[in-house]
Amino acid sequence: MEPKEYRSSIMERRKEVLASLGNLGAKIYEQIDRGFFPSIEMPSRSTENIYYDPKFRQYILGDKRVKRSARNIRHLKPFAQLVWTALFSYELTSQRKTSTLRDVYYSAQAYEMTFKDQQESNNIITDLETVLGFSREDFNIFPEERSAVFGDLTISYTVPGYEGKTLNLTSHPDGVMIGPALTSADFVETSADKVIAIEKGGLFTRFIEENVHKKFNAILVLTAGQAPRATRHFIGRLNRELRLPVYVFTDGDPWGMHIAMVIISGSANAAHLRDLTTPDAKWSGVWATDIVNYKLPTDPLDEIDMKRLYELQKDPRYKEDPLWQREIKTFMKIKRKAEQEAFSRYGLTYIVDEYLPAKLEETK
Amino acid sequence: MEPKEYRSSIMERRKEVLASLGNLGAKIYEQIDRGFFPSIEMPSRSTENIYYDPKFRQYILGDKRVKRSARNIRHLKPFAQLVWTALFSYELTSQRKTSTLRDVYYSAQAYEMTFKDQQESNNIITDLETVLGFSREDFNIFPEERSAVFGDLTISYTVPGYEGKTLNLTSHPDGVMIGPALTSADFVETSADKVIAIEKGGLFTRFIEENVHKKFNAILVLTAGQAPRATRHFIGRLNRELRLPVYVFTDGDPWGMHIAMVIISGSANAAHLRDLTTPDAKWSGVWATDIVNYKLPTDPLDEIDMKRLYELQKDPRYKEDPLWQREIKTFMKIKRKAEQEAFSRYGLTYIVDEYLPAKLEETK
Amino acid sequence: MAQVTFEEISASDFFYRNRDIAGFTNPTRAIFAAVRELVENSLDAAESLKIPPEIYVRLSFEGEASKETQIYKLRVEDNGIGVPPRHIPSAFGQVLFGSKYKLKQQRGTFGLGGKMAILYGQITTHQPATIISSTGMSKIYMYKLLIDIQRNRPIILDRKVFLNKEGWRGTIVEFSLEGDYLRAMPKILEYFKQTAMVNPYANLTFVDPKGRLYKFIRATTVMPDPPKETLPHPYGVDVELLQRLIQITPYKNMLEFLKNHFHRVGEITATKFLEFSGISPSKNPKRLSHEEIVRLMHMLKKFKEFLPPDASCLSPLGEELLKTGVLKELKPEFVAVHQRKPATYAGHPFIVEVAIAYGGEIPQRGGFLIYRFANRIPLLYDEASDVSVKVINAMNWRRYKVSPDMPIAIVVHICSTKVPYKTVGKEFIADRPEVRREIANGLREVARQIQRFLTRREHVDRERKRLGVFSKYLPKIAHFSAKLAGKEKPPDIEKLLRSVKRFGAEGV
Amino acid sequence: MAQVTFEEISASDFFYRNRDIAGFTNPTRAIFAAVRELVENSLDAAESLKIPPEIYVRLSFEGEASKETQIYKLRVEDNGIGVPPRHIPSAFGQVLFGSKYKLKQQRGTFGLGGKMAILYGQITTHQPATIISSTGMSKIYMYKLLIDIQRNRPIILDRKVFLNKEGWRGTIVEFSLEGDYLRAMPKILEYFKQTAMVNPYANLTFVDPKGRLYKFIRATTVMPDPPKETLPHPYGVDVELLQRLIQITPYKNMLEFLKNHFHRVGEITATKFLEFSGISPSKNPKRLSHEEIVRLMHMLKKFKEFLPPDASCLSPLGEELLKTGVLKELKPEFVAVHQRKPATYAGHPFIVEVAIAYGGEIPQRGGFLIYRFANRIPLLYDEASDVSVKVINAMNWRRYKVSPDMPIAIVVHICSTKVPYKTVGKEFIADRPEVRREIANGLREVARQIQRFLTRREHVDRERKRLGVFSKYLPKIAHFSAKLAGKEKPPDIEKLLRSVKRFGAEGV
Repeated sequence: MEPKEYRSSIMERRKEVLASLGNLGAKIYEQIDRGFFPSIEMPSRSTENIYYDPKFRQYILGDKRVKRSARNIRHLKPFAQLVWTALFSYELTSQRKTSTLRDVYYSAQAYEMTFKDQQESNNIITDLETVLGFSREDFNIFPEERSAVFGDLTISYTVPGYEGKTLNLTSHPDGVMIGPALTSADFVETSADKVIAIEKGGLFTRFIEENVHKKFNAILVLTAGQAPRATRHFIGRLNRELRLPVYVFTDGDPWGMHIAMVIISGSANAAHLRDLTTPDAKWSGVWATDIVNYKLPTDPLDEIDMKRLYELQKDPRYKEDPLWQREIKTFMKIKRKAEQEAFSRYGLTYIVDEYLPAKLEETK
Repeated sequence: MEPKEYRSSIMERRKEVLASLGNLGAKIYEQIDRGFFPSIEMPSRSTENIYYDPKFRQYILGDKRVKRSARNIRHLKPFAQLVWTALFSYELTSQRKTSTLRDVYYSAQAYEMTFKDQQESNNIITDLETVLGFSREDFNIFPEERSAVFGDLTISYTVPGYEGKTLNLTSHPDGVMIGPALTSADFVETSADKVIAIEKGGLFTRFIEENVHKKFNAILVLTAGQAPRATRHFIGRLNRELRLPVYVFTDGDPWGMHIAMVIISGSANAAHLRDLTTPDAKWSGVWATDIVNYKLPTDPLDEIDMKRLYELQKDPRYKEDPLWQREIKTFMKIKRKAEQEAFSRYGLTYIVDEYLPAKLEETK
Repeated sequence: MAQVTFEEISASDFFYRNRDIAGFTNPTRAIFAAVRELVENSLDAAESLKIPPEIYVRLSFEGEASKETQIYKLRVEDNGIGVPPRHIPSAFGQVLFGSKYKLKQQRGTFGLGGKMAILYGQITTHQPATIISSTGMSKIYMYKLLIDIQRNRPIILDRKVFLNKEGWRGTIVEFSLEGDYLRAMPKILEYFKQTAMVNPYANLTFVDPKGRLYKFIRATTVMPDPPKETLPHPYGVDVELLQRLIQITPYKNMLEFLKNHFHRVGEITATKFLEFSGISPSKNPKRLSHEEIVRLMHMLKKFKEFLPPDASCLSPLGEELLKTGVLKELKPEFVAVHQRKPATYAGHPFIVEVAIAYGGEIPQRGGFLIYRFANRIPLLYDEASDVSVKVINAMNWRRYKVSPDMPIAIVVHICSTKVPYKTVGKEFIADRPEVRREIANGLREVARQIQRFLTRREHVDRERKRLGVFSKYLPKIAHFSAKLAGKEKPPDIEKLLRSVKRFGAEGV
Repeated sequence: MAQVTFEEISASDFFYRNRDIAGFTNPTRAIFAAVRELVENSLDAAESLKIPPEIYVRLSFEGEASKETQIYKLRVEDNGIGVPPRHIPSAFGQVLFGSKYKLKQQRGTFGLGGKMAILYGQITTHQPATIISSTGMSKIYMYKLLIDIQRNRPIILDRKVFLNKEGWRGTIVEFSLEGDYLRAMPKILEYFKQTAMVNPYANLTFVDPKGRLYKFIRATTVMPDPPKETLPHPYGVDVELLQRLIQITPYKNMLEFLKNHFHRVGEITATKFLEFSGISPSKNPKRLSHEEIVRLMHMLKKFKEFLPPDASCLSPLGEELLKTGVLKELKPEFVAVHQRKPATYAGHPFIVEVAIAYGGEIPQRGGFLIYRFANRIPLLYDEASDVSVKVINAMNWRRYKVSPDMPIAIVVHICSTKVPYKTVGKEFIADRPEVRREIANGLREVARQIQRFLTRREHVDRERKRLGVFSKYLPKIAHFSAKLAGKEKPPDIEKLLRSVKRFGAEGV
């Protein structure tokens, strides 16, 4: 562990973000001042420009670039929105305040920059991410989703009022919320030797109650469905900074499988960003083959499930490891799915006593 | 503050729950043993038997009772499910484990007591609540929703492994999750003199960042939409045990208004239970009149919103305080709604600097 | 200045110019219509003698006509009543001549179809038609005919007489026509199948141009009574008809006139009516003025006490035969049939018969299979416009536990001296309130029957399940309650289980 | 043994028995059909002289007939060509007699409607019809007629001759009939409105039984050319027609025969065809055998080089008049009209005219208003079955920026020497591929025009908005970027704003 280095890195990053935002403003100012219509170039995020990169083991953007020019009537409004969003982000970051996506949408009205809807405002924020290469959490903009963590990890806050304060993440047995404060905290110390990410809240609580963190020396992370970006970033940091292997447990269906995949290789939507992936993380279950081997209670896969399976089968991320294709084929064959809670049919502790150790061993 | 008394009350309650479950089993056993079809009586939860009680300031069940008899073919399966659920609850509570509603659904399969769906299993749990007069959280069964709390309150855990450990609820600046451990904790100490409940996560984070807890001596509770029962129970305890006044801030629409109402007077669904309400809590905003007075950005009320308003207008809970009727009428007149985040149009801190103190004063 | 010329045209010429309206719209429809018209004439010819029909139809390929159409020879043989030799040329070579202008139920109400087919064949191929017929007497007659369209008269090209050694009786019609069999095939085969359904006493054989043989064998030799000619019903008369009756009547007073020329009018009814209308019973009908005739017509329509027409002029299939036909062609698990009492619309008597069939070989298609018949003719085109379909769609089937995703076929058969077709092509039946009501009532009756069937089946299933439920759950309740109460073994439930069997019916 | 009797019936008798198929289904339809048939005859009578029609229609109440129906007197007056006195009795009292059996476009193709109306009146009221007519010469003739239905002959009850001092020309028809005007009223009024739309040169006056006056005034006196009689087109002949031509031809060789009896066949085409079909030009047509006639018919249909029929036998409304009519009756904001080139189906020439109208007084109803016409007759019943409606529903309107929630009316007018109606009642047009194609092409053309109109309107709006966008956002960009860059005041954007005005079109 090298806590010193990482503490400073969090502060350094904030400075970089501010400089980058300021430069964007300066560049536009200059173009106008010299009598040109200002324009901004950025990599295209259209589907044809998204490639799977086996080296990074995630989607990345290709060489195609788009130009947003204030000369073009169709670009004019989004261009203005982008500059405003940059300004708003600058103020947030420099004042060390956070904001939700919803706040951004409303705050724009003070500047007569009304967005048509939340979607439009979210798109512009993604544009800003793409232009500058930082993620919205770097601009202190967070979505509302909340996930949680539990285990022997001591962190040190960097948020105002808590600078330097530490907290051990076992201190609250309901789990510690992953919010802006935790995301921006530095890691101080841990005795854990692995990370277990869990899709469902019920199982997260069960694991805490059954002392999985102690019995398996693990930091438990609740993704609460598809993991929010901040949580993915947090898991990535646990993996990279603390060198902890990551095991992901999800429901046994195409959607659960994909929750694991997004933690591992990221999503196409975030092809313009790095550091959100954990390429070495493992999907440890519930696999389709587990459904068969453990004779779990199941529901039939419906049409939408099957359609999703066919999509995933063709997805380059699913071609990396033969495990994925095998499980997809098994799902297609058995046409059934099972939830994590399905193990309750063997009693509440079966999943911890039997299933978990077996799967951790199997996917080591 | 009388912490001693309340610590013991938590343990006492557990004993009562276990005795009550055991008695239920004994009663049924005896009936069968004497050659009768076993039956159970409980108050009816049908809408005709739900009354608003101005004394309790909540819905209560009337005198009508229903009988579930194993002689009746239509009652047989739910009767067996009820007895099984009682047994399962007994095991959970005595072993001090928690379980989700989903776990109950799956666990039944081990006993060939399969529920048709989650809804059926939830209904049986409500039956058990009605028969025994305890809430499912007393049986250690929790739903998945998670809300959070932040502020200067020190609690003392009663969950296994944490007995007697304390935590101050300002220790994690993202907020502390309200789960089974927190719900079953005793209160030790606080400097706060009020509770502020907030509907939206973004605003909860904003309040923490802006030090509302310090500036206003408040414990902040995030309801995350309609407050889960455990959270309503927790708010009620803050009010009753610590004698703290409660102020509720929601979106300015019929749904937000009703979030406040359910915290204050409970829901018709829980007419068979007590201790989930906080009759003296105040709805402090966003009011329809606030929308007008503060010139907030709004969306039009759609058809469903309007329908909801007409329903609420006739609801006896909304006839207690003239405030409700006035606000309903104003909504109907202006036909607009506004979110809490709408204050962002005046800058991010406006809501804390201007709106909050004004409203706390107004609804004191 | 424009000059307008006036001329008269013959009835043949009118239909020659307007053949669309008789169903000969295009080469596909034409070949279907030709087969159908001739088969129906043959069925009528056999049924009028109450002989189970034997009908043989052959279509053979003669040559290409154009890129999409071919010339076919159509031959239809029957064992019917035969046509008297002197009538053969006019019956097959003159439009608006024939045996179908009486007040009794027959298939070919317009008396036009067979001749339109021959006319269409002549127009498209210019070949004569060959007619061979015998009434079963000592001779068989053969004619080769063309139609003189401008004059509406048959042209006899050839005439032969043969000795009828074997006592053969029946008619053979053979002629060539242009058509598109490939496109018409599905409808033609469907036509035979449905015809077999409502004529379960008929043998139908069809050899198609590829030499494929389709045989529909009779399931019974029982036949419905043939329809009888009848007098007009008072509710159905108009001024023209009254005038014609007055012209021909031998009776010298109104009482006799009414008693003898109207259906179901006897001494008492006639007397009451004359009183009601203020007409003297002794008045000579020939002395009625125009105004009095008009008034008489209105009074006849207003008088409430005429008996409804009886069914003697109609020949419904009957519930037994309808059931036989449905079982034979649809092979269902269950069938309910119902025949309504005779009713009238505009003075024309009619009877509605309906059937509803469930399961078996009936496919499940997300909608009812609907079979429509009129005077035992299947109606295959323009289903959406038909009154039966409207009634079926408007019915609240859920009341009868019936839903469109069940394997259900519905048959509606209307027979009448005058089926209210909307087109000469006999494709669909007009929406008359009286007809609509009868169909709806008939359907309600069979719907109740199928509801009873479905309910009964459900009930048996339910009883079986019931005992299973007690045996499953009582032991569990005993077991769980014992554990909850901390007892070592569950209480005895044998007594309870026995009582459930004894008082088996409770709780159901 | 059963006895079958044979008899012949007259054409009147046939239609008397089957009046349903001519549209006289019930008292409501009957009164509508009667008005329509007589108005159409009157329009034809005026147009054949190219005189702007003046038509006066009066329905007057005569008395109650039954609970729901009344007796009305219908009177229709026109300023048309008049009927020569010797033809009056047959023209109004004999079915299948008249001036409508020629190859030119007329409204009443079946030559049946007017007489059916009179027949229906006679059946229901037994009153004679009164006909007054003059061709504009010195006399006016009046007849009182009944129809002898069984013999299909007029019975003349009275005949008067008047001096025509004022040179009046036209026809007046008056007779009584039973009907239900209250129910028929909406369709009758709609009929007049739509008739006025496609006959914008006509004055129509209607006085209803309550004495209410409806007047539709002409918007022009320009009239389309009246249709001419024409020879048959080679693609449309059949064996029967060839045979009739051979019978009457004075020409002794095939070349002359073809040149003189067929539409658009000249020396060159005839020679080419004879070569193509291997028939000697000098062959005497009267010597053709039956087989050769059949072959000749097939060759005529196969030969690709006949010219399409010209429109001389047709009388389309023309784009100008159609536009006038639509503007007059619908008062839209925009209208596009289009007339297709003549086309043929089964050898019958036809022309499709279409119009599409937008906005103004056209209501917005979540679907197009569809007006269907055939030979200038509005078609008001059975809209769903009509070929135009099918084509309209199948079209991809979004391609033309048109959607059903716009205030849009579509007019389709088909004129032909033989409109392919599916029923004698002239209610809807059969789905012929050739007709379908012409309608679709016509609609596409007007759709393109309305698209241009909608696009142009959009364009003007867009330009106005465009400058607004620059003036709104450029200052903001300047302001935000300055703050972000830490500058004290925003950069100057005047130059940029000027350039936007100079190069106004870019980015649009």
